[in-house]
Amino acid sequence: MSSHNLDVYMPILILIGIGIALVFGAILFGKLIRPHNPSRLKEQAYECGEDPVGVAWSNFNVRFYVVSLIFIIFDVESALMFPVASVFKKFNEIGRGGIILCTFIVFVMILVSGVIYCWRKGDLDWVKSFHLNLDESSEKNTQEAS
Amino acid sequence: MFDSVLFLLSAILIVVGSLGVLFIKENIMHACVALLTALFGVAGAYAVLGADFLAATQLVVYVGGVVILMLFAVMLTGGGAANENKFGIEKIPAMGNVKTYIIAGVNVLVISLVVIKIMANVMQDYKAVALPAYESTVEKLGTLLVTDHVLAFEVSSILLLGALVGAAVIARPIGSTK
Amino acid sequence: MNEGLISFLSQFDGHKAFVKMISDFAGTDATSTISFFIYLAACLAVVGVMATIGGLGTYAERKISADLQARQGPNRVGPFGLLQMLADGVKMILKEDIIPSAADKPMFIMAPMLCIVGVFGSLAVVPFSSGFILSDLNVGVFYLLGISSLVGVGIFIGGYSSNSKWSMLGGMRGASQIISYEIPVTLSIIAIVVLSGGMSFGTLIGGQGGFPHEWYILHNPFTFIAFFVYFIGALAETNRAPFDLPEAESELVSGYHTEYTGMRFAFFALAEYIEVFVVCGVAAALFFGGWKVPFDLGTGEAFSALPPIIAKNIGQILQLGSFFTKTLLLYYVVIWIRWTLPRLRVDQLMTLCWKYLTPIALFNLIMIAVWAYAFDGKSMFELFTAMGSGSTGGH
Amino acid sequence: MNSMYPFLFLSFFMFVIGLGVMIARKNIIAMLLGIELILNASALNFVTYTRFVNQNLDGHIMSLFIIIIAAAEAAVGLAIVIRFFQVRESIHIDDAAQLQA
Repeated sequence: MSSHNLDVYMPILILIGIGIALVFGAILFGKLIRPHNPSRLKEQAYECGEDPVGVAWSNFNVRFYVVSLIFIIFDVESALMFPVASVFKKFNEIGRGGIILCTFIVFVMILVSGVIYCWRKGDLDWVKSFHLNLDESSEKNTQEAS
Repeated sequence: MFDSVLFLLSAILIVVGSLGVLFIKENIMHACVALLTALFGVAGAYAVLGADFLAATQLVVYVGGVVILMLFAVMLTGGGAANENKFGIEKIPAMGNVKTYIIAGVNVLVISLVVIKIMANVMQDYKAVALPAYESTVEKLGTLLVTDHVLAFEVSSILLLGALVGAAVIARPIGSTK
Repeated sequence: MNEGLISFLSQFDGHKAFVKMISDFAGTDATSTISFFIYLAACLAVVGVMATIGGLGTYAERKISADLQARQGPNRVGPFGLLQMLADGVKMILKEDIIPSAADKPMFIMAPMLCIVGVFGSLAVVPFSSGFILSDLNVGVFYLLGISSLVGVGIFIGGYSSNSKWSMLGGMRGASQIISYEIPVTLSIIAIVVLSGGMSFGTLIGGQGGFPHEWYILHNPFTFIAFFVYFIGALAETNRAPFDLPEAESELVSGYHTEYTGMRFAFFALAEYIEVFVVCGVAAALFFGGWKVPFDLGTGEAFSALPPIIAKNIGQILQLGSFFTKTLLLYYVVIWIRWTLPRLRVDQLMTLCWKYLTPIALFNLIMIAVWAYAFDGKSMFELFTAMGSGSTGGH
Repeated sequence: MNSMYPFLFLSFFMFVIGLGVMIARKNIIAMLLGIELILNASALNFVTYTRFVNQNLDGHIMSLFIIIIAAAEAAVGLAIVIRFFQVRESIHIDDAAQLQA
């Protein structure tokens, strides 16, 4: 009977298979009935009617990376918090909830201190230059002078 | 029977994805997607091994987190266009050439022989035991995390704090730290 | 270890007899094979229903927006314009399929597929009723979070592969928005997991009751806040207005699917509408009691006069009705919000996520854990009734 | 699956490929991809031995922490790569002969 329990993963595979088949099937089916007359202008990237200049794969601002960095730390912490959260009730019923609560709060607080650091340092500000102008204008002036 | 099917599918994903990471040379973005494939396969292998929580963790952390982080990092470093050595000293393209692949092949061969030898020695003493039935690992993992491994649980939080602060300091835009 | 469709079906003698018959006929144990075909039929049914709901979503979107703006909306194709979605589908499939010559072709083809796979994969754990849930994984919610993050990868790759500046900006914004708002959503879900003591949807819904005061949203004041955090985060994760920055028409043309035409674009849209349904369904399951029906009508025990198989199925239908009512009401609210609120700016979006929702969600999480510890997981109403009976007992 | 050898072979394969990627590639991000493969191979090994050898869940805990460490490593490593790119405008490992920002 041990193999039967894996059957619960069947719907996932079937649904993923259906998804892939649907995408390819619809596009292949559409190939039979839709027009196909490409031209150079059609295949150009849309840039409001102008000829596109250069490639779009240029450098982006680092703030995107900082956001995703904080995200991944939270994501990993959530992977640790989920099993602890799901045994919280069980431990609470046998009277050991306090210990888990303390563990949990310490864990979250360490995480929060990191977020507070990033907040204070302005990593969570999307428009940082604006704040720099307001708060540290004197410092910025010296930078420009140097 | 279904466990064999699931294992075969995940094995195919792992093999194809790993080979993709090794051999896709044109574009680092494609290599990232190949890594995504391999990691998906690893999640499937965890499911076959009865580690349901780890399979879900693999999906959450890698598919949603690490791969997106890598895609972002590729975009932030020129979208895979920066394949050339800037200084051109050695003239080795960033994605490798025949010479580096030959060196890698020789190294891998030597190391894999050593690993196989060690594994064969260990496996001599292995006796098959009855396999446990598939059951939920979440409660057991949670219990272990707050009883036996509670120190590791808390210390990992500090590790992540360090990673967060360190990476934020390193990646901060240059203008704001000068 | 896991409940689901098959374990529901195997309560009935007919299923057992059928399995035994096929097994005897084939000479081997055919349970897995039969399960496969049952799952296949169920998955096709779910996908069909979901595609219809996705199509009706576009129709409802237009009708409701027309109502809100005192217009007519689609009214030519079929009764009340109901067949508009079929007309749209025919239009989409007849459109020319253009792949930009500068695009990254394999990635361009793969991006809509990733979105569709992510959304369809998350359908496997959506709890339609106590019997009709495709597979009640014991890591249900967590799995859903993981598989639906494929949508973010799909959006990013769609933006990247088009090699157009609009698409690239839309894709970067979309991916960073989706991952940012996943944090408050995850934290709210963890808070509910603390209360229910399990990650499977069976456990999560099992801890609630049929009446509003037994739902987790009214369990205590912090879950009430957690629902709004979850709902705002879910809106942003599905790129719905007021968080539709990745496809903001007025600044980014059409965002990450600027270069997509015909069916490929249709798959992005379909994925978005089904994902809205999924997050609404999860909200209904986590906070509004899911498929629970008042007076325990859903178990079918109230109809004990009827044969048990019919009574059970009536109960299932009532549960389906309950789930779909709650979910579609939330769906309506989502559309309503879209046509009511103006779009946010990027920096406002990030400020809302990181400086408001995430701290609130963290605070909520800790306070819900403290509540569960201090009051042994009792809800506000249980405490009130206990207080009432305690005071009357004291007198 | 009743045998542990397919899993061990898979993880061995991933480890070897990851090693090959790390040696053959000169792009720092590609090398980080190789490190991810190696870490996943080791985590898969832990889970395999948990199921087939001793059946207590310490191996799962170990794999969980490997996943966490891999995520932290990716975050810090990619941050270094981005910083390096800002300074040198290159992500070639040979340009990183002296890592002074």
